[in-house]
Amino acid sequence: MNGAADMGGMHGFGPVVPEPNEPVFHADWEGFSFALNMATGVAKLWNLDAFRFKRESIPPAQYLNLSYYGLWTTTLEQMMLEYGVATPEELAAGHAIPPVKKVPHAVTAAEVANMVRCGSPYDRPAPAPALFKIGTKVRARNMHPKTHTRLPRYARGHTGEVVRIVGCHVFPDSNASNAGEDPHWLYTVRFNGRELWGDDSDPTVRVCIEAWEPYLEAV
Amino acid sequence: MNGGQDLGGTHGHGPVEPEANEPVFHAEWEKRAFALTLAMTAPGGWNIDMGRFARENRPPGEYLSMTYYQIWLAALEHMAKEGGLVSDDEIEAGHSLQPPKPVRRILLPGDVAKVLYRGGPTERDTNTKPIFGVGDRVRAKNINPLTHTRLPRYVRGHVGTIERVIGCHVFPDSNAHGGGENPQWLYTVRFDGPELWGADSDATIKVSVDAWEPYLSPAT
Amino acid sequence: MSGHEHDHHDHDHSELSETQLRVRALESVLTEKGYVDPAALDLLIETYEKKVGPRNGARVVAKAWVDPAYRARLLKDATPAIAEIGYAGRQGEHIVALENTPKLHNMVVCTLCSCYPWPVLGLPPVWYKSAPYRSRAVADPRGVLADFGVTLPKDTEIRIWDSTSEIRYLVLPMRPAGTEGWSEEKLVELVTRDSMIGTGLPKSPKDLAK
Amino acid sequence: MQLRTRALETILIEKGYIEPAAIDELIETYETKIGPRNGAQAVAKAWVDPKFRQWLFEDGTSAIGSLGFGGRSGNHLVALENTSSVHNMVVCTLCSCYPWAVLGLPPLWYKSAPYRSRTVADPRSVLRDFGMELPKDTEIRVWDSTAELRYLVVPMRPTGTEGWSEDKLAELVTRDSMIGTGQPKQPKDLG
Repeated sequence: MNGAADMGGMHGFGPVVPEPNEPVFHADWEGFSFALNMATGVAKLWNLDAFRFKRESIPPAQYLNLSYYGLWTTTLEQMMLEYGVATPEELAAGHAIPPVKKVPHAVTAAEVANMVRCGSPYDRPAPAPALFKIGTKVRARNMHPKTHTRLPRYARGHTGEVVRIVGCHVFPDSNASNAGEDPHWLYTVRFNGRELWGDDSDPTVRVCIEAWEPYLEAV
Repeated sequence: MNGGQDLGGTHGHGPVEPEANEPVFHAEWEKRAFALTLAMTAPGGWNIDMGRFARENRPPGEYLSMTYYQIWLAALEHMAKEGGLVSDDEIEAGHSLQPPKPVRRILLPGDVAKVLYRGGPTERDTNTKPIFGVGDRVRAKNINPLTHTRLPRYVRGHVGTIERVIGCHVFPDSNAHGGGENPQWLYTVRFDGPELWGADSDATIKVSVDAWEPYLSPAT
Repeated sequence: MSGHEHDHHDHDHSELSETQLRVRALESVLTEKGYVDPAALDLLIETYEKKVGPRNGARVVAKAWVDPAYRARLLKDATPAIAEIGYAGRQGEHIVALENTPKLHNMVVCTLCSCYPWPVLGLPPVWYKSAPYRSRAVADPRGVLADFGVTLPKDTEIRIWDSTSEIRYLVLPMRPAGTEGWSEEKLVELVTRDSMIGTGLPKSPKDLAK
Repeated sequence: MQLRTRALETILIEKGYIEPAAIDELIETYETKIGPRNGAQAVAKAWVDPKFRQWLFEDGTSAIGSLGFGGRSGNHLVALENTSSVHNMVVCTLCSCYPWAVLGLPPLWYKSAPYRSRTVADPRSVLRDFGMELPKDTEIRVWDSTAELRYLVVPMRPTGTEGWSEDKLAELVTRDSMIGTGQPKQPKDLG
């Protein structure tokens, strides 16, 4: 979707302001927001792409005014409602409302350690050979789905070159809508800055994105 | 600028919600903000393009969470301060603290009807000829200026057809930034929906935008 | 939550009163300095609140429905044709009239701000200036029309006019059936504001009877 | 937001989806165990050990794995080599993808709208926000990590560090130098 999350090339946000000696979390609740999202991820209540889609679906005016972990907490609330993990009454009360049906197995500290160590790989066996080779000139498709996609708007319609074949991976556009993993080949594609931003832009800039095969067409 | 104002084709803003029997203004202050903005054009000496840039030139999150006349007011304050007509401490105090700056003219009640009727035509005489004619295929240039432009992001890089040669008009990209009126030929360009939004989009849609000649190149 | 974020709904009230105070302060400063004349402000407000509004456009449309020569002049060069009836000026210096036909429906938006033909329609409604309308009209006009309860035949061509520059557009809707022999005055009653923006259709004789 | 987050935690625990100890473990892991020291070790090793360096650029994931780092947000790690003519910078325009395994959690500025919007279009101005100016003809490669790969920039080894131990070199490697928004410290910076 062309939501507020798709920020590449937007103007007006001001300077980048690095914070000296920045703490990992700026408040206790940020740490909890982070950990709750990780733990619910391990519990496989939903997939990561669906979570991302929910997060970027927050109306732009709200998205742009929420802090980073404010976004996470807001998204988690909405996911819990959508997936039936909690009711609006429970969110309002701040407690589970009886009768509480306990799930058989909670995420444990040991599983957390394992998740941190192993991650959750998204590579899958390839259903077909890769269409493009390193060096192939490709154009990012002009597409504007209202659903989740990882093809940034600024790259669409522009021509670049395949510089790496990453492998065959779960396709977020499909997975985010719970329409299956539908794995596709994933490539790194390099664009010249001027191709993306016009003749007045810095000629020394190159931008690399990762693009699944359905995002690309041969030139 | 690719700011919060350039909304064409962005998602997630929700449904359009028409208000039944909507009043012209929703609060007393909106009326005042509106009238002040119009009345200050004369003493302020700024033009419409400067005004538009003053409105759009703010963080997108701020732009999108302000109401319409809040944005007008913020832009008016900004321009009045930039022009040295008012200062922060005066707005804070709610009163004039320093003597006024001499201005060329102000809007008098007797002139309101006349000024509104005259408007602000932007067409200018020229001895140049338009490069493009009706039916020509043109590509909207891929430009991404940090300054004011009237070429929406969603048409950039796309090919359309000239459907009208409008005339030679003040060029906002210059006029907004003290670059003078720099008049340029203005065209209406029509784009097919699928050209703008991809093969999956509604094929019955055509979108027309008005584009100044510097925004366009011949499509080959 | 960190300091820079806020929840609109909670703050709407205080923000508005804060804005109210700021406007008052600015008006006082500008008046005291002699940059603005309060009587001129009142006149400006009265003009757009009471005098200029969609009735103007409705008269233009009704005249075009009954007078073929006027219709031709309007479609050829709308600015002088509209001035004939006495409407002109600010935000209407260059007006183009767009003719709806059974095969073609026109819709007007300004994706970059709020350009709108003031002399014929007055000031735009809030929805016209809102992010939902400005973002979706160019890409998903049928979805927007659905928000207004309007469904067009699938094969109707929809032309969106993104009025981001100097031209202001006035949609000339189709004359409703069953209005043969009606006076211009009576036809005016059928012409809604939204039908001249393209987000609605004119009323039908049946609607008037209600 | 604090109350809302606390409410979610309570509900999830009461329903048995998570154990409180797991939450504490997660927070502790990312607050104290995983951070840019991991990446700095890898970079320092690449500076002194040509074989490791080659391995790191050929297969970043395995090379990093050999140091004991890997897993979440580091399953497909690509190391990017800065040279005197090419400077690499990493961003995620769509959200906040970041190589957690080697750098920990991203700083606020990395997740902020200014960084996400400007880095792909005008990286030099972003570098200026960090007080950094590159030669005009240096090629800047921006890597928008919106999918599966996570990138680690391997900065150039500072001069005047000949014969230094890996541990001492690691002190020079700043987090920002591994994102591309900074340079490593110089020997004189260490005092």
